[in-house]
Amino acid sequence: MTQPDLRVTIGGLELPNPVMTASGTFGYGEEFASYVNLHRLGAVVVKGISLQPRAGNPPPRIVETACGMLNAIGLENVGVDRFLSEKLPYLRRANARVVVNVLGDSIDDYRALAERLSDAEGISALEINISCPNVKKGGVAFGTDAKMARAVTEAVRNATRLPVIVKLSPNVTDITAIASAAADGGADAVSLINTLLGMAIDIRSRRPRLANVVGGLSGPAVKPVALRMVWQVARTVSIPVVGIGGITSAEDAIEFLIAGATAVEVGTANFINPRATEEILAGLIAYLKEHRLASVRELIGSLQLG
Amino acid sequence: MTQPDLRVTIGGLELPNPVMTASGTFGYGEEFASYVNLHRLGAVVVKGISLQPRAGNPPPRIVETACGMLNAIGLENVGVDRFLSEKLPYLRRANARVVVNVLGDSIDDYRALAERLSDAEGISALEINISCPNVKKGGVAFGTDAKMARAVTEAVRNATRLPVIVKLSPNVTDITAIASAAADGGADAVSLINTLLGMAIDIRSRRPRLANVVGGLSGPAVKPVALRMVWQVARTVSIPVVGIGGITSAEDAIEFLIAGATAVEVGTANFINPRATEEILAGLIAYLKEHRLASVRELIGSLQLG
Amino acid sequence: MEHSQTRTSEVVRSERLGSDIFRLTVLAPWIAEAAQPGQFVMVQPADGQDPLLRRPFSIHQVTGAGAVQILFKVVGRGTSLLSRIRQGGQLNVIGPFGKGFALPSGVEENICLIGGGMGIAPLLFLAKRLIGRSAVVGCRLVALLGARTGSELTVLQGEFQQLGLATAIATDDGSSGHHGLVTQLMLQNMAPGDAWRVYTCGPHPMMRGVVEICQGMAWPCQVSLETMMACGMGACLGCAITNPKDPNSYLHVCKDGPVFEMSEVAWR
Amino acid sequence: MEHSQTRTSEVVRSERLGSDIFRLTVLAPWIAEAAQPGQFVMVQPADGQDPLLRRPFSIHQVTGAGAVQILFKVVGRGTSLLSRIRQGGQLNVIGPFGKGFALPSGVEENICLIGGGMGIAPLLFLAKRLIGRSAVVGCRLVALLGARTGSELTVLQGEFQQLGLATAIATDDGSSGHHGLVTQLMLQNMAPGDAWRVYTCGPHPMMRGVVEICQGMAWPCQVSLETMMACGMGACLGCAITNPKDPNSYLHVCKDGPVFEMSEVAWR
Ligand SMILES: Cc1cc2nc3c(=O)[nH]c(=O)nc-3n(C[C@H](O)[C@H](O)[C@H](O)COP(=O)(O)OP(=O)(O)OC[C@H]3O[C@@H](n4cnc5c(N)ncnc54)[C@H](O)[C@@H]3O)c2cc1C
Ligand SMILES: Cc1cc2nc3c(=O)[nH]c(=O)nc-3n(C[C@H](O)[C@H](O)[C@H](O)COP(=O)(O)OP(=O)(O)OC[C@H]3O[C@@H](n4cnc5c(N)ncnc54)[C@H](O)[C@@H]3O)c2cc1C
Ligand SMILES: Cc1cc2nc3c(=O)[nH]c(=O)nc-3n(C[C@H](O)[C@H](O)[C@H](O)COP(=O)(O)O)c2cc1C
Ligand SMILES: Cc1cc2nc3c(=O)[nH]c(=O)nc-3n(C[C@H](O)[C@H](O)[C@H](O)COP(=O)(O)O)c2cc1C
Ligand code: FES
Ligand code: FES
Repeated sequence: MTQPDLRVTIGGLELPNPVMTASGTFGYGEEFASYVNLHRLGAVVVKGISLQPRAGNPPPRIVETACGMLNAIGLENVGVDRFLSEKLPYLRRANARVVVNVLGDSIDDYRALAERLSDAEGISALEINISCPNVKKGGVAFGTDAKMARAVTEAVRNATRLPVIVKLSPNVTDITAIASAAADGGADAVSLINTLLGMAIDIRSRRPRLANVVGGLSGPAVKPVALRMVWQVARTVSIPVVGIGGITSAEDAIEFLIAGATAVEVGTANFINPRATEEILAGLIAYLKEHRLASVRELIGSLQLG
Repeated sequence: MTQPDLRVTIGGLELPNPVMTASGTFGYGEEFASYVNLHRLGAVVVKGISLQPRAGNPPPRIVETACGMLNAIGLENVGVDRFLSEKLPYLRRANARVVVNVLGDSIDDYRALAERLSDAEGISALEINISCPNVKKGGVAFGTDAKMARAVTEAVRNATRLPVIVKLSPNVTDITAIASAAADGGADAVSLINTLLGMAIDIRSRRPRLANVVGGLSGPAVKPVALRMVWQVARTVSIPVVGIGGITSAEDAIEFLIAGATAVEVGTANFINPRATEEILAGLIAYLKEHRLASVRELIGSLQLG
Repeated sequence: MEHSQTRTSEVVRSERLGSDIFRLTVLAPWIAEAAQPGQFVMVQPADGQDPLLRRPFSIHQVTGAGAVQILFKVVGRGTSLLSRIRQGGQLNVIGPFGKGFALPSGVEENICLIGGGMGIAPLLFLAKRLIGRSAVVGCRLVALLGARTGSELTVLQGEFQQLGLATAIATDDGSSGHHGLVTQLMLQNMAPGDAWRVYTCGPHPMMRGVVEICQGMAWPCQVSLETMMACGMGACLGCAITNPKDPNSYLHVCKDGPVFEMSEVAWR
Repeated sequence: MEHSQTRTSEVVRSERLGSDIFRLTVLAPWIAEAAQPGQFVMVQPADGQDPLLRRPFSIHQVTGAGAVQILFKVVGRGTSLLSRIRQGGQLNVIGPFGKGFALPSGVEENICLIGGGMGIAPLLFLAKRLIGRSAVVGCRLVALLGARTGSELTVLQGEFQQLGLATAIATDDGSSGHHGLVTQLMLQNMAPGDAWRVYTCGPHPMMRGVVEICQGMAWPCQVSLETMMACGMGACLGCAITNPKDPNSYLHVCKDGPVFEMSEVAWR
């Protein structure tokens, strides 16, 4: 049998295959270069970048939970300038397709970041992390309010020629409403889910296990919630959906594709198996062959109901 | 050292200890009687009861997930009449404190159930499951809308002399708003969390693993989310909070108490270890002794911040 | 109030009966004493939370020494973990659960046990309970066993024969016995005019085939079903199956079964 | 592009060095060849997802035959699972990661290795790399080892001595060596006027004690730190510690360390 066709398109961005990395779990790519051929991945989504460098939260920042982990990294990053001068060149040399995850405290931040990154060579798309608190609106996350989500999306949309992927927070009553708002605001795609807000307590000291008290839950534990949300959103919006959340194996990735995701991002699994992305890609190819599917696109949204 | 004082009070209901069972995971109590002394538990919360018997959803109804499970039982139950005639007598003979979890499709259903159960002997409190879809309002769950949550609570409050515990859904943007609405409506306590909405797909058949497509996620996987919500709600409302979600060990239960829960309910863990509740109680007593706490009430809400 | 045990038990024997078929013998006198053929146990494949839920297994045999046996095929993580347990290891087993096979009240019928794959497991226990009875009046006691390949049946067939049962086997690959389905053995071994009582356990399509024949011959037949189970003890309501007698309710395999009269089951 | 391995390795030896102290020897030539003292590996305690994350362990020794050793104490589920692995078992180990001990550029100093508890682990590897050097000019090479109780040190002390190091030990319970803290051994074994270079690994309070003395004596000192780690390779940013030189940034133990100059660490 010939090799199945793995290409997918996310809002004008053609990817050789649908396996991407999730922001914040793959560093700036270079960290994994001795395990994974970066060029072979669908795309590398880098750690969230802000206008100014951020130190992040005080430690402890991570704690393991049942089939998952909580993190309160606090969006530590080198800032857009150092990203462009120190991190991007490596990714370009490695011939990776680079998606830059961006974050800000205000709409102006997002707009400025989009402009700045649009001028750079070697960036394939922007992923807008709207789970951050809007400091101008009293700290309510952009991603939990449809109006704010739309406003951020519009601002970025108008500031860049790059494909815009809006990354949704799962900590909402109705994620389809936020997804629709992003689509209305001009997003080329949505990606979901970001982490679920969680907490853990040290019963000996009676203190939170994270200095930040609460943190984001990721890993296999969240997969059922993520898959449900991806399915709901894929049925609602007409733009492509990128599935994220607990993907550890090819089987997991295939579930997301069947639920309607056009591509997937692998997150926490990279920590446990730094070759997870390549192995998931290999498993996906094997599945397509076994099921005699000529193209991965036949799988996308192929869930049979009733 | 003398035995620590384990008594807690939930809205007028005094319990000998804070370890209860979670609705739907302990049958009608009798199923566990050869494993657990029902009288020794804080209370037995029975499977959700509706006015009429319900057949529930078609199979498959359950699927295992990473450190959790999805269920779409569909609220199968014997109905209030058979509950009173066939199930309650056993629990009374076993000297269990009985909390009846109730569910309806409309406010009238909830009111009628509350009236009916108030007339019966041997019921200690009602737990109002507001995660059900409101059929009169197009199927939006009562528990995802603060106004509807308040209205249900008020209706039940006015229909019964029993303590009213409102059980909250975690599938919301801001659970403190729903908790406050329940408190404003006259709830004596809130319990949380019910299950997180999730999904799983069989990649061979490309069908949902649950006939109902989506189901409720429970078990250790959800514990971090549950604990975070309990902490948020306990800081917000002045009525007692009952913590639920992934509690498997005494350590888990203690985390919820420290976060501000006055009592806990043990759910999915009963399936794995039918003696889980008694073992959690024993572990709680051991912890209180080890930490020289004379009363469990010293633990409740004792989280140290900063 | 009876106090059922939840502590772990010692594995006193671990056998490999085929490339992916294993048998564990576990010391649990409180289960062995109470067990009836057709009942099952809930087994925790490993400590920790992966996998989270217990796994149901038919009681394959009980011994006078208070041991319980399970026979299983490796199909996923839980059974794979179980297959790695060696003699001297620990296993957490609770039970017995469910409604087993109803033994015939009289002894005047011929009895046929029909097992496919791991569905053979409960039939050995059942055979032991039946031999005493049928010997009395010289009725026939037959076991028809099906498997993918012959090697999977060698040990088991021997054990049924040792008990004195006439056995016939069928294999998917024809490597041993009849090449084909175990149902095809029925008419060769069970004279249509005779009074037969049938007990069967195995893959759903196989049992449907057995039931069709039994319905045609008006032979009473009991079937043992499998569903996903979270608790095994009637609490989770996860093990529902359609109730052909009442479309407004479901049966629950762990409590109403796993053994049902063939008429109680909807055989689409 | 170098291609680091992620496949499982064979456990060629499993030892118990104390009631809850174990040592595993794992065949992983690609790690053994690249490893520097003070670097660590990330170990998956079991297949499956409980526990989910890998566990960091210092490289305790490497052998010419391509084996890597870890030495650990059972403190939770991960280490408990590791303690059950026997010779012939499999273990998934990746690495080496991190910045190890900077070896002295000259050979003219006396060197003291100070280890507490499992902090002793990386010092044996370090000692092996140092012996060649100090032998040249006859400088002193000393190991000061602390533990809860004497039996935990028997094997390890013997191995340091075999390498030719002068060793002294301290135990919390006084069952062997000095009854008290390992820091109290420093002044007995290290003449204040001499030029010493110190390498230390152990519980935070112990290392703080060592650092205080080194600062007082102006002895250079390197410390090996522990934090929670998800990835071990600089990707998760979970292993942050305060940067005393820049309050607006954090250091990352897995990449900037685990070994730091004592001046790089905030010693509250
Ligand atoms: C009453 C009863 C008695 C049983 N007796 C035996 C027996 O004697 N010997 C034997 O080998 N098997 C028996 N089974 C089936 C056995 O429970 C499953 O093979 C086992 O749970 C699979 O676990 P796993 O972790 O290896 O596989 P998983 O990875 O959990 O699943 C592998 C496959 O098995 C299916 N499966 C999982 N759990 C169940 C379940 N509870 N029931 C049916 N299918 C399931 C899954 O859908 C999947 O297709 C019995 C099941 C029931 C309900
Ligand atoms: C660079 C580095 C090198 C290490 N080298 C060794 C070594 O050579 N020998 C050895 O015995 N231990 C070493 N450790 C500590 C070892 O990683 C932990 O003991 C182990 O992860 C505990 O796993 P567990 O599942 O048994 O315990 P858990 O149940 O996860 O935790 C038990 C206790 O250990 C703490 N803990 C868990 N993970 C870590 C961690 N990554 N770092 C620090 N504390 C942790 C927890 O907070 C808890 O108090 C090292 C740690 C680091 C960061
Ligand atoms: C340590 C860590 C850091 C993360 N940092 C970011 C980030 O900077 N920007 C972002 O959008 N998501 C971030 N995420 C969320 C992941 O990209 C992903 O959405 C989430 O972890 C769920 O996927 P997973 O379960 O596969 O990890 C982070 C997650 C983890 C675990
Ligand atoms: C099989 C099953 C059935 C349930 N049925 C009900 C129910 O009838 N009413 C209700 O309020 N909650 C029901 N729940 C939710 C539990 O009471 C509990 O809120 C949830 O499972 C989280 O707790 P856990 O993680 O400890 O299981 C059910 C949960 C399960 C797993
Ligand atoms: S398996 Fe739980 S009710 Fe049957
Ligand atoms: S452990 Fe992940 S960055 Fe250090």
